[in-house]
Amino acid sequence: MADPMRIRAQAAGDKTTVRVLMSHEMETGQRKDSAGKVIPAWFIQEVTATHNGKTVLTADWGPSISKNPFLQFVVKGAKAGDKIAITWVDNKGDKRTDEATVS
Amino acid sequence: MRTRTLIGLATLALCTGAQAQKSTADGIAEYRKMLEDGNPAELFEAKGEALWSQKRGPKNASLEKCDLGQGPGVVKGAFVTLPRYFPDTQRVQDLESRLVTCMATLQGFDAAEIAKTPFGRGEMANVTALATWIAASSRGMRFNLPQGNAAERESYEVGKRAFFYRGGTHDFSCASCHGEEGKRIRLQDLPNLTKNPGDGIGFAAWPAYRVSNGQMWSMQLRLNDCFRQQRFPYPGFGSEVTIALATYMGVNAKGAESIAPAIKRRRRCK
Amino acid sequence: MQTRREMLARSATVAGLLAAAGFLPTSALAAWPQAAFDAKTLADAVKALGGSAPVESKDVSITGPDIAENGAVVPLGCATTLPGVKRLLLLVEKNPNVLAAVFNVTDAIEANLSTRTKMGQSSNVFAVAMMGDGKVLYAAKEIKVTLGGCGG
Amino acid sequence: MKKLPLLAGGTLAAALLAGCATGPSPAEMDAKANQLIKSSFRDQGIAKTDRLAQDLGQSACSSDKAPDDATADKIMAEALVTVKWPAGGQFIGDWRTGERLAQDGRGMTWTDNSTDPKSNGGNCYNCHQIDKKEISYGTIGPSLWNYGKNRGITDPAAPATAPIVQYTWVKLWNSKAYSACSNMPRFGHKGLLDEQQLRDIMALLLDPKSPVNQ
Repeated sequence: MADPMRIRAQAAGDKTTVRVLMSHEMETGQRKDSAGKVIPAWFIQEVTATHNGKTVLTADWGPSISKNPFLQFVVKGAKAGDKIAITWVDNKGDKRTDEATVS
Repeated sequence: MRTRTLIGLATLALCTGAQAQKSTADGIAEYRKMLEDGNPAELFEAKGEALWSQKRGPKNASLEKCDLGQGPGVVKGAFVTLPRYFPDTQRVQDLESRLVTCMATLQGFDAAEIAKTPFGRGEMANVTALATWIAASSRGMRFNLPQGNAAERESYEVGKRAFFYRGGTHDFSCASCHGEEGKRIRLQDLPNLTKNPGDGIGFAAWPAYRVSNGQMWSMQLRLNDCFRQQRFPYPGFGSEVTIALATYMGVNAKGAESIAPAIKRRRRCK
Repeated sequence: MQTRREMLARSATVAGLLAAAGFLPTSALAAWPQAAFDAKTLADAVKALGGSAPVESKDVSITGPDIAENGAVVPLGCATTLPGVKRLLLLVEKNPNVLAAVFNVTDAIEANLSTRTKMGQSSNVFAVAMMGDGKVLYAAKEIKVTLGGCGG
Repeated sequence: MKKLPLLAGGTLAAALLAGCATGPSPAEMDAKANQLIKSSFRDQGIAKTDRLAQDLGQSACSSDKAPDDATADKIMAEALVTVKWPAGGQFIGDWRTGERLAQDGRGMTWTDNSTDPKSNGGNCYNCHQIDKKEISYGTIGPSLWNYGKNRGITDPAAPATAPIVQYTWVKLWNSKAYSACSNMPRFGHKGLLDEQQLRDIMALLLDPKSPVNQ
């Protein structure tokens, strides 16, 4: 199973900045191993962010997002104690969801 | 030293059009600053923290009773006092070899088997994650390795000799690159590790996340790759020389602030 | 000083719980836009996403370093001050496939997102805003990827 | 150096564990360190543990103190006689190949497959500035920009330039001939680069047409 994400969600006024680190290889499918064999593509394709259960952002990613991806966005109206959840799904169908409380 | 104020990502969004011409050094400093917020080392920290309290291994036990030198279970402050002498094993141990001892005695893992595992795989990857979290728990603290025990003083003396030991096809020692002030390999600044090189530099920066390959590098792996580039044979994981070198660098770094786990941006030598 | 660790909001693992409760919003996602991610140019990628010809605009901004020491990790941001944006895109002109990310923006977030991308070489990068009224606006910036040294 | 009475092995260990103030002598520490260095490494690929065996030039330069003058002289004299001159007195090769070798830092590690010099680079830019167009250069060694020009070389084959040409060849073949504890690898002596590769690096430094001498 995939390793956990790190989600930081910090409120300032009526805005909450969310910073996410995801644990993923993000293999492009264009690299070769030492034996010259192509390493198959393996990358996060879809990312969803929710605020107290309501979807606020969806994203489609390609393999050129860096390994162990970083994502930052700002949620309007979120306040301390609210829940921010992030879900990713990769091209092999693996998925992972983690949740953080706004501080 | 550069005194120019670094621009954060958010501010940058407002003033892209008005950016003046910057020097290469300023440009690179700006790039480094951008990467500091959101160091993927945090992912390994989180993994290590979870592993510490998780019941695992043949004995289905956690590591919460592991003694890193500050008493059983005490994590904060341990990193900046390692390597040190441990009475139970009767040897000086660095963080990683001590973790393997705890995994063997508390959880029932085979220590020799872990030591043989390549970096980044299996239980060795878990040792690195644990070391990352334990290092992070001492972030901002200053190095202060104990030297009260004769074995600790001997470790320092062995480490010093290993640091200057020339060998291999190229006659290199650690000191060939890290024995003088203000030297570089290509564009890479080389810390002088025969003294305190400053806060967060050299010994005080590892474990570190390397953006070039997206890997978390522990001090044992850092030393391993130094020896590879020195054209030496392969140092055993947790071997006497690697621990003695860590003692030498750690004692020399007395007073330096730990920033580990750091983020390193360099490409590897080709 | 408080350590950065202590400031972090703890991200609890709730994958199983959310999935069991039927909260995983995967059904809300459209299929991954394969054709757009196969595109070799900015215009083709936008076209594959159903957009019209992109027009350069000062109301869209692209952020990133002037120089990236390591092309494996290049921080990029895209933003617009205009209301009514539906999608923000990030693209790297000289990558084998230009499109890096598509962000489907809602009113609940600001139209300002950042991530990190790989860059094989020095290149232009683009931020594109696909607007609700069908307009497609973009901004460009050049980023140099240095060869760097070794060690460290 | 302070001489302390020798302790038997068992007593030494006991004294250490007891935290006794009497430590081992520096010479005993040297012996102990050497033994621990030998036992800490293993063979991996082409990098075998015999690489830890030191010759005089390595062992005498393995501390923070320089060797005494007599030892240094001995190292330099022994190094000088190892130098093999190039076949046919041909010192100068192709500076383009030399530049490529100077850029290449590969070879002889445990992740390399062959010890054949043909698979090695010269590592030069890691430590030296050479062609000014390359901004990514190291500073462990001196700048070699205008190396030949600064020494007045207009024709490397002219008899008048022989001392400089020969000096440079010796420096590349076995740097210890001129500096007992030089940081520079002994490229010829240790078989890191072959004769033709050394000629090409000679050309990079000495050929008036080389970008180094513009």
